[in-house]
Amino acid sequence: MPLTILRVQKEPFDTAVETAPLMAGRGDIGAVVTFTGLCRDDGGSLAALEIEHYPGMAEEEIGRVVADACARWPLEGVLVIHRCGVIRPGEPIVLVATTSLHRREAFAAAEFLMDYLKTRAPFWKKQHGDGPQSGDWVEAKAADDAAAEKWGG
Amino acid sequence: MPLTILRVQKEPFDTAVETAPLMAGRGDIGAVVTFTGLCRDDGGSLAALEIEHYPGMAEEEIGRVVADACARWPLEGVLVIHRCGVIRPGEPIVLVATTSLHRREAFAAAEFLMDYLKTRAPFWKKQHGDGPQSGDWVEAKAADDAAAEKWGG
Amino acid sequence: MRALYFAWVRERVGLAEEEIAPPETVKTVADLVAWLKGRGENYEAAFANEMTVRAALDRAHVKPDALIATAREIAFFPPMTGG
Amino acid sequence: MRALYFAWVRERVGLAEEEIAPPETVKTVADLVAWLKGRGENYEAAFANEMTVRAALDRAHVKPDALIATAREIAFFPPMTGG
Repeated sequence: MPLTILRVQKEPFDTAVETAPLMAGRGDIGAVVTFTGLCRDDGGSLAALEIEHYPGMAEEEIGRVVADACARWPLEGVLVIHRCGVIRPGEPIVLVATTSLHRREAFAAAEFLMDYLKTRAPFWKKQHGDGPQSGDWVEAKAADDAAAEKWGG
Repeated sequence: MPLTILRVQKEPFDTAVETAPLMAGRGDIGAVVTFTGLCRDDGGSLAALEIEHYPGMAEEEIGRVVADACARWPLEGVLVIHRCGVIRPGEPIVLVATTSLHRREAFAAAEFLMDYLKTRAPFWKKQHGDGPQSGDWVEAKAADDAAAEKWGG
Repeated sequence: MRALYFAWVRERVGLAEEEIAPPETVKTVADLVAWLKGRGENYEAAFANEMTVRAALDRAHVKPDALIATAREIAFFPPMTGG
Repeated sequence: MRALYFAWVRERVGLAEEEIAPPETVKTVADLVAWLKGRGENYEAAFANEMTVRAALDRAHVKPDALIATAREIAFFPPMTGG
């Protein structure tokens, strides 16, 4: 069984600290892929994102997506940390890390995890700032649905 | 022009320190992908890898591969650090990081960079240890050629 | 059963959660949406575009034709925008 | 011109680099390999499987039919195994 670390938290995270357990004491891991999703400032008009989530289901759904990835690729470790609450531009929102013996599966699994988390994990972003979109909820993108669908089943 | 940081060095590297300049002062970056290639211990029989490179050409070839990636995807930053010399199991060999507004291109470019570096950058690995392969040069893999060829052109 | 509302569904309903007791004729998620819409303008507004609102039964995504059966918790929310 | 050898090509030739002065009849990389093989058993061993040895002219990958022309540096090495 791959080592899995899954968490929803308000606080920012330190990528090096969080990913260290995936490598600790291991001599067989050849590849580590990380994805960090950052809050963009939308040209300066965004002051903050407010991320609402469904406590309980968010963790469970991330777990299901991770289990799906582990069934598809021979992974040694998977880490998913998703933040909630108020996030300022430049701050990280989500961290996904995958480890494996070879690079192909670590890359594929990290991208798969992001595509699936985007469309399946119960998180919603509201925009705050001085732009015309302030107060609006971010709309789901058809491109994200298409990205998730390309993995099949 | 994307910010590019390219280096060949003997010393280990700190991923957080190295990737920080790609994000510094930027509010428009939404995605950061990193790939770290680690030295595997081959079940305990490998004591070290000795990485030989072609000084001058290694840097130039990495530069060409990075320029190729920048021509294919709208990237904001690219980092490539490749180590040379003696590397112990568990230590990092190569770090690739890409930043972009959206995740798709950061993932694609990072994977492309690794596939191309594997087959084009002039580095060669020799194995040292107590296994039957000690003293042998690592052989190029057909799978790596196939991986590079799938990107076309 | 417990009903939870998130994001703009929550804002339009005006509640984060509530206890509901739908009649026995309410069998599916779609039935429940129809029943909720009859409870007031706020629900009408939240479910105006039923195709857009997603549902989860006991914390797992479901389609409108899913049977509610013995589920203890149902949640309604817009398409997810995390990551 | 300067000739450089890397990895097992270097080990078989027994040199990391040397100055070479091929005759005018040596036009291509393949010509140069043939000429080097005539210089001794070490070169013969290094280029025994010519298809496997790669070449770079002035630090850029080239095919065996590439013209040497005015290149100042040629390198021979096995397929790359970095990354």
